[in-house]
Amino acid sequence: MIAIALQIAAIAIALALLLNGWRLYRGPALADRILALDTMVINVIAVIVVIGMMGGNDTYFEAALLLAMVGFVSTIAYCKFLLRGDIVE
Amino acid sequence: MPLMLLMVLPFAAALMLALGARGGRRMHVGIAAGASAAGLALLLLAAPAVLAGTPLTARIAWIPALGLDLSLWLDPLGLLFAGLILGIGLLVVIYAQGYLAKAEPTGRFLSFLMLFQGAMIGIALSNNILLMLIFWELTSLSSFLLIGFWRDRADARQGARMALAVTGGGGLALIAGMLLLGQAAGSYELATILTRGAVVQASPLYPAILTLVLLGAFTKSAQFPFHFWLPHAMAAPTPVSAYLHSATMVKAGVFLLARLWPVLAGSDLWFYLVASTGLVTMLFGAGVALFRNDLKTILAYSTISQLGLMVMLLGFGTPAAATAAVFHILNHAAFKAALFMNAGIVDHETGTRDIRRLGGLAALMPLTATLGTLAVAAMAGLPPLGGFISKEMMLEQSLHAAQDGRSWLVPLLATIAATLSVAYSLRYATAQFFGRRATGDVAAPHDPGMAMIGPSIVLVLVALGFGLLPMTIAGPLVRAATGAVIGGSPPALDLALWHGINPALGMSALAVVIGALLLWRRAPVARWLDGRPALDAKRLFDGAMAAIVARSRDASLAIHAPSLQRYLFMLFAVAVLFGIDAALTPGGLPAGTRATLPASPVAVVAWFALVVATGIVVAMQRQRFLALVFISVIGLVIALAFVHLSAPDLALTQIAVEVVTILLMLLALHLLPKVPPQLSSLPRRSRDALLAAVAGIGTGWAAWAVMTRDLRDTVSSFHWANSYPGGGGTNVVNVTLVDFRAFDTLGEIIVLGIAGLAIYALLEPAARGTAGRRLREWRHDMPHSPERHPMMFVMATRLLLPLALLVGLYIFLRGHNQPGGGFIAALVVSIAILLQYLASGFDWTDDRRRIGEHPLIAVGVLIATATGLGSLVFGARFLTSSFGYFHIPLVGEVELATAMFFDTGVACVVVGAVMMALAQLSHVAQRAARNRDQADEETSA
Amino acid sequence: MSLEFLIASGIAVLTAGGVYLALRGRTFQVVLGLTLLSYAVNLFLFAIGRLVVDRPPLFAKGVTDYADPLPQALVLTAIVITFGMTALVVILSLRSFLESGSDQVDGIADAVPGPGQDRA
Amino acid sequence: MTLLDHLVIAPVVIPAIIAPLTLMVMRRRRHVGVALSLAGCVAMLVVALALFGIAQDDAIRAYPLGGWPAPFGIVLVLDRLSAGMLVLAAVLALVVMLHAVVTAVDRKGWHFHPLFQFQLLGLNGAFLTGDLFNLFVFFEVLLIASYGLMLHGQGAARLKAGVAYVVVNIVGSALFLIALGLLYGLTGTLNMADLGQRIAALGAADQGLIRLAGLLLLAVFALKAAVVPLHLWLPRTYAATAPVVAALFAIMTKVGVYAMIRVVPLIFGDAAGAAAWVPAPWLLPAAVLTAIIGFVGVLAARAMREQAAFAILGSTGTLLLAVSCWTQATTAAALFYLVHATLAGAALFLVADVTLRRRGQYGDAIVPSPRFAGQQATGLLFLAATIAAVGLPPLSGFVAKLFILQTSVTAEPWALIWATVLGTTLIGVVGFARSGSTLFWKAADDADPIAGADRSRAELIAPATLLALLALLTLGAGWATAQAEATAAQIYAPDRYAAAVLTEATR
Amino acid sequence: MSGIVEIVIAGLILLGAAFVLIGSWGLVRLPSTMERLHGPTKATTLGLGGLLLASVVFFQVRLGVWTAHELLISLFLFITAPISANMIAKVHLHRARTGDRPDHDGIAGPPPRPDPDGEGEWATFEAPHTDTQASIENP
Amino acid sequence: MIKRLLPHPALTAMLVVVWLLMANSITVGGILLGLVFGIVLPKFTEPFWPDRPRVRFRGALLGYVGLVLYDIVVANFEVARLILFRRNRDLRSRWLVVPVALSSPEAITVLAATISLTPGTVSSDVSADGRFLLVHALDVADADAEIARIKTRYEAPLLRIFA
Ligand code: NA
Ligand code: NA
Repeated sequence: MIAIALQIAAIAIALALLLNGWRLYRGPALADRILALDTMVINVIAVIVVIGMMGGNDTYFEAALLLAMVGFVSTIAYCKFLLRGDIVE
Repeated sequence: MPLMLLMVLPFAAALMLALGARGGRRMHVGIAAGASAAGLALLLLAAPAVLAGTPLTARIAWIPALGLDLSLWLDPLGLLFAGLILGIGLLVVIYAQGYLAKAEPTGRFLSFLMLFQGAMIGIALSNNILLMLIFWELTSLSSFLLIGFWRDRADARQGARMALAVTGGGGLALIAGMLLLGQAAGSYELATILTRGAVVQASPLYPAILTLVLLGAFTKSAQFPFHFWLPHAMAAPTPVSAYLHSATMVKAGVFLLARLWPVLAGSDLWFYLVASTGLVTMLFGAGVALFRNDLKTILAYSTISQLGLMVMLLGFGTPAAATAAVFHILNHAAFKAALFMNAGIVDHETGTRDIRRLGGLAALMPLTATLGTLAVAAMAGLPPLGGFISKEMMLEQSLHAAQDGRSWLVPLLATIAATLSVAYSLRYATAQFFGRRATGDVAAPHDPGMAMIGPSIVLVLVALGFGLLPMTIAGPLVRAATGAVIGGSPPALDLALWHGINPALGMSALAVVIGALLLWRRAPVARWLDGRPALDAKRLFDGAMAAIVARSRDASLAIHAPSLQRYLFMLFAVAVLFGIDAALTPGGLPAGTRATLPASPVAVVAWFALVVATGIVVAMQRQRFLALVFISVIGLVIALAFVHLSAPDLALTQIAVEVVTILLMLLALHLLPKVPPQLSSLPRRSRDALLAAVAGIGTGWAAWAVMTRDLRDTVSSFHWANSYPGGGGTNVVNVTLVDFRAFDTLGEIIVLGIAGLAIYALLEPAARGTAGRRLREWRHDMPHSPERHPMMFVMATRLLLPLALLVGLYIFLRGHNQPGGGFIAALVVSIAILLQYLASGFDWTDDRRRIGEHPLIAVGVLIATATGLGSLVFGARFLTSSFGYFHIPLVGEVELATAMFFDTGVACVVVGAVMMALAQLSHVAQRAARNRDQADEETSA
Repeated sequence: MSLEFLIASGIAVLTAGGVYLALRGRTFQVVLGLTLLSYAVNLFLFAIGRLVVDRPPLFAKGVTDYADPLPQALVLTAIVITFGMTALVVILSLRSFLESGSDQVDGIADAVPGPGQDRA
Repeated sequence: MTLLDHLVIAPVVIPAIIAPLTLMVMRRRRHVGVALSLAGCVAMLVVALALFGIAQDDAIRAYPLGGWPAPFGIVLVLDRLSAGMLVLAAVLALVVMLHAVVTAVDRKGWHFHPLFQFQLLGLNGAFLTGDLFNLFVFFEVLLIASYGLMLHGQGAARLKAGVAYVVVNIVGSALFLIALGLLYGLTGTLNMADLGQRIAALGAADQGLIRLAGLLLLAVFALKAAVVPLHLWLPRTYAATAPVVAALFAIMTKVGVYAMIRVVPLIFGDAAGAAAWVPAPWLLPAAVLTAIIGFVGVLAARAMREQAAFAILGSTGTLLLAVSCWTQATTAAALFYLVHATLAGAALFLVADVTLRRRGQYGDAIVPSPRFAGQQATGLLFLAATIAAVGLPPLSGFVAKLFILQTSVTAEPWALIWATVLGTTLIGVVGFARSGSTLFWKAADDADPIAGADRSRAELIAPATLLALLALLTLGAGWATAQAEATAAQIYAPDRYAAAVLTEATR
Repeated sequence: MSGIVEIVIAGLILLGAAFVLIGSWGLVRLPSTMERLHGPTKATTLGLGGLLLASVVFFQVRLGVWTAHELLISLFLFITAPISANMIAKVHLHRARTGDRPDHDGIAGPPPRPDPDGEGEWATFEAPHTDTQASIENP
Repeated sequence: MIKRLLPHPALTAMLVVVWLLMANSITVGGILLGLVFGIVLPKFTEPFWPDRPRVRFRGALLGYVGLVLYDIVVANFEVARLILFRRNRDLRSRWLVVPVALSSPEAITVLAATISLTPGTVSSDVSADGRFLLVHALDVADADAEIARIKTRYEAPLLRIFA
């Protein structure tokens, strides 16, 4: 049952990634694209968690944690760039 | 040993002169003359034995691998040449003392002259043809320096360059010829080679050898059509001309022909190549000499003609002709050196060398005129001078050649050449010394002092002696030298002015009579010639050279356009070409048969995202910000791939590096154009796209081919098995990095450290100079929000910083056993600090930092290296790791590994380098902003 | 579709994109191209260890099926080195732009500098 | 395990310690930093000479780092070739460093000394390593250090040229990694000796891929060596950088050649199937073109540094003509020429540097200038350096060219090789005669006098030293050629290398 | 593994996945930038939260280890997600007002002034007053 | 002394907990190490967090966290419904200007974060004078009621915590 749920979840997240990709591609505003990228990172974290459960392997946890941290930093950096040009004042 | 001393003397003198260049003129002349005289004395001491048939030899092993030894010998031919070189050298040195103005740097001049003398002596004494090549090239070089001695004069520089180009080029051909000769003869030892004439002439290489050697000899001896450099070498100071162009350098070619006569002469090819070249040169040189007006130029063409004569004689390939050649070498050396000195004296006294502006000097300079006239008589081949005897011998040999079945043109043309030489010789003397009085620029020229005139006296006396007492003065030497030339016993020698009435005497007389007539009727021809556009070899040569240089420059500039695109295109094209080459090997690049893994929907979607994102990056490359966003997507997909494909360490690294890279690019993009215009044309883009597609498909296919092959036993099974027991860690990747292949990692962190240093060096001065000005003039190209530090972000960062640092520590500590390690931890820490920079700005954050980047990098490298060295203390190899498990009460089992120290070094360097790059870059932006604000204030105020 | 195909074709696309961008005339595009190229190379180097799912090279007794750790270590080294190189080239490009006012590297924008114009 | 056994790591460890120390000391106590850096150079020379002495017994010594036996760990290998290259690098480095300090070039920018030391670390590591991936790593070390040094002092032209130099080498590194990947993917090893053995055992299906790997490696090495058409980066890079740095770079192109000489006989020797002597068909035509383009560039150059850069290119061509024959004899000749060409190229750049300083606003442009201080002495040095660069007697270039010509006569295309060597020599002679007579003979006395020129005599020391070394090399050519022959003999006995590396004691 | 626990895990997985999907669906279908911002920042919190909770239980049950570290990811996201949303909203506000091709204001229209009576503006449009809470400007 | 050793006791506690969560096991060694880091890191990062506000622990904070978590879950379903079933033209999306009584930036940030975390509302900006929050609401019928709800449900407890 869990395996099936994981399969479904994987497909759902894959779909979500596709949707993110669509928004990223379409924009139209740069804010939309950054948002889409940020969401994509969150969804990739979800994928990693699912992959971890699928393989019964918790070694990927750090990757997810790091992704959470780093996704934030890049989102901020993109935003700061659009707001101020100079990301480090 | 006397040979070695003989060899070393001139070089030692050259060195002394160079070192003592600031010394007095007397000292200089003393050294040079002393060296020459000492050499001459050595030679005279050795002469009896050599002439009696026992050559002196000396050998010092030098380069056995090349068959090149310092092997010298002194045989009669060498004796003859060395005698000329030293004897005339001595006279020239004495003459130069009088000739050179007080202000001239005699030290340098004589140093070059002695260098040249040494090189010539080397040629004469070499018993190894490779050694001879060395001296041969040295004569080219030193004559370049001597001809160009008056460096301020354009004609001197050009003359020197031309001489170097022609004789140097010939020298290179000679190198090839000599090497082939050595190959064919099986030895580079001259004495050995001389005994292998039959072997060499039977070799298929013989024509090539002969052609190449002759190229060397003919260029050096100014044979037609390589003669043109010689007249322009007359830009040299007259002592140089007297030395190089009478007795020594130009004779080196003749010497070479004589030297190799036993090996190369005798064939038809030899005759046709050598004799005809000599004949044509003799004729041509004499003809031109008649119509030149510069004293030294006339002498130069005369020299060309006389050299042609000698070459022709050697080309006949008979012992008798060789005898004539040898005797003429002596004669020519004597009278031509005297004549050059004479021309120098006239030039010196009258201030001109133009024969048309001179006349009747006999009255003003009787001694000079007498000596000049006598020397000219020798040149014209008039009795009772030595020149007469050798000229007659030449005519006789030309006749013999015809009788031996060669063309009758030979004696005919030889006679014509003799006639012409009579004509130009007579003109040379009469126009200067007799007739209407004209004295050039000087009112009352007079005979010079003994230093200048003395050497001429000696030379003219010798020339007279060659005519009056030939057998006494020259006989033994000529006989022995001829023997050496032909490599056997010489024919009976009978040098005398009078051999009775014979065809040669008739030809000689005819030449004198017609020559005189020719001179009488010369004027109309000269006028006619003046009207013709002269075929000026110098202009041709200069023109050709200029054209070659210009074309070379165009080609070089065209090839080396400063286009990175071209560099990269070539590199990619070569790689693609190599790919095609590999695909064309038998069997090609087949895929393997290994079972593949099924792709999950997520994998397909991720792949799709990667492909699309790459496409967008390429398509939207000019929308730079957007391109960066899509680069992030690609990085994300790759990180996901690493997670999916069992590479957690890689995923962590990829994720962390990615964000740092993006930050870096954003920082740079701030100061770059955001949406630059399109550059390349459509065909160009299509070409690049095609290349890119091929490269992509090739790389992808190679990856596919490898992935579908079964894995062989890799060395990594050892790593797997030894990771825990031998390396003390279960994360095999990490143990590989800090243990099995720690040396790689040491190199890798050094790369990072260097990057940090280089970046600092790049950016530190960026606020000054041109870049600084541009930064000051920098204007924002996007509208900016006035808010520098958004509150929520700053607040969150205060919590995130310690949290992220904790995560970094965690990843560091567990790296040996679980995914993580020093590098990733350091990146996490760097990102945490960078976040603080982003939130609170450079100044605020930098003020609160405790450790600078420089010490971090330095300490990191030191820690890593010191850890490696630590193992030496325990007698183990560099970078040997050690670990142990310790039981600590309450805490339990704790592992301590030296690899941790190493990893600490890694982490220090990584933090240092990353922070260096980003902080410095952001600082430049900071300074730009600050400068802008200042500028704004100034304008508004 | 196999994972191998996805990876191989991904390498192909990244390489092609990288090569194309590297051949553009401005530094920033070139840097983007280098980035794509380094992704491709890293994937390539990783892939030659063959693909394995869910077997990270974390040693455990008795396990014989694991992803080849060596290519992973090599890729790590390569990533680090590439990062250093990228950082340098990004900053160098910027620096060159600031100094000369042009970010073109196709040689067209630069007048051919006269000999000896720049001195150490 | 005596300390002497560990000596082989010293060429890497010394700069790894000196560089960070100078980095830390430099800001506060400059002279201490400079002294450290010089001491490091001296120490490296001493160590290199000691290693050279050790290698004289003809044994090949492997040093397994971390105690992990080959092919599992990384080994350093001390043989005649690596020892010789170490000595060459150390000699050059010391002279160049001396010149940099004397002329205060090291003060023109940041971090000259640490970068210089790291550069040596990269070179030494590359010469010593017996592991192909480790070779890549050290290539990167020496490259990135060279980027830093190349940009030292900066200026628009240098930065622009620097971008191209860096980027093209980064792409080269990418190719290197692909080649490495292919090799590991097919053989499962990275150790060079092991690679040779495993490639010999590969089946028919793998031949094409191995050939591809070999060719890509060749491309990478050819890029470093600046072989036509991968040479385009060199003239601009070398001409734009500080001459003293360019002088050090004289050995950089030789690293590419070293790698070819090291890798090809060892990995792609007779047993390598379709990849046997894989560069052979490509290298000769490329070498011919390199020599021609190089010396034509010498003829066409408009500035001394440009001319020196092209001379280095030309010498690489000549060198590769010998290498491309792939026989033991020609390799010996190549090695001798390599030593000569490195020192000669460096000398040329140092002379250019001296001239540049003395001619003030006229720089090193090949145009007439008014008389400048020390024109005589500089001209003499230039003469000697050019004699060396084109290979005329009495300096070692002539001996080296004779060696190349003699040994290549057994090769199939000997006539082409001879024609190229001799023809390009002539072009070089003419080119240098032109520039030399313009620079040192011709005087534009009507022009404005030279402003702001240097006139220290100390700066003549380094170029004179290099030229003196060349003279020594000529005098000792018998010994040196014998060394080259012994080295070539080792190179062409890959089995001995493999035996020494793969059976070294484990930890 | 007992059935109920398994059901709980599966449920959590499906719940999480559903919210992940819904969030992304919102990102695509909502009409303008500000509305789209609500999709992911909300749904992914619960979406990822569900998955992470499932993971905690899963590994507890499957491997018998208490792998609570998944919660850290949630902690991290709880701290960072509002900041990301805030910054993206700022970008929207900024570009909607000043962009060279201004972004569409969306159905909520341009933002009202903070204080209908006062002079003040939002921090994105006006530098925060240095003496107030909104200012994190450096002293 | 304690003050100097533990400049941020709350932060120290949090770090120890996070450490234990990461280490995935509760051992004496782990706790000790966590404590070391929990003390060292705040000390090390102290300069980066100047003027930290006083925080009252006890139940208030825990209660607040629980409340927010509950609201998040509920609101998630609410927003999911909106996304799935509400037509775009029916969406009552609007801006809310929330006056803020909190004084420290930390407190305002927590409030704003809370608003953003509970689906349906996003804190978008702060006024330049720091007295108003700009909140975007996805679907709000009565703006004033929503503002009032935010103030009473979230700001009031925060005022007590950050006293
Ligand atoms: Na590494
Ligand atoms: Na790289």
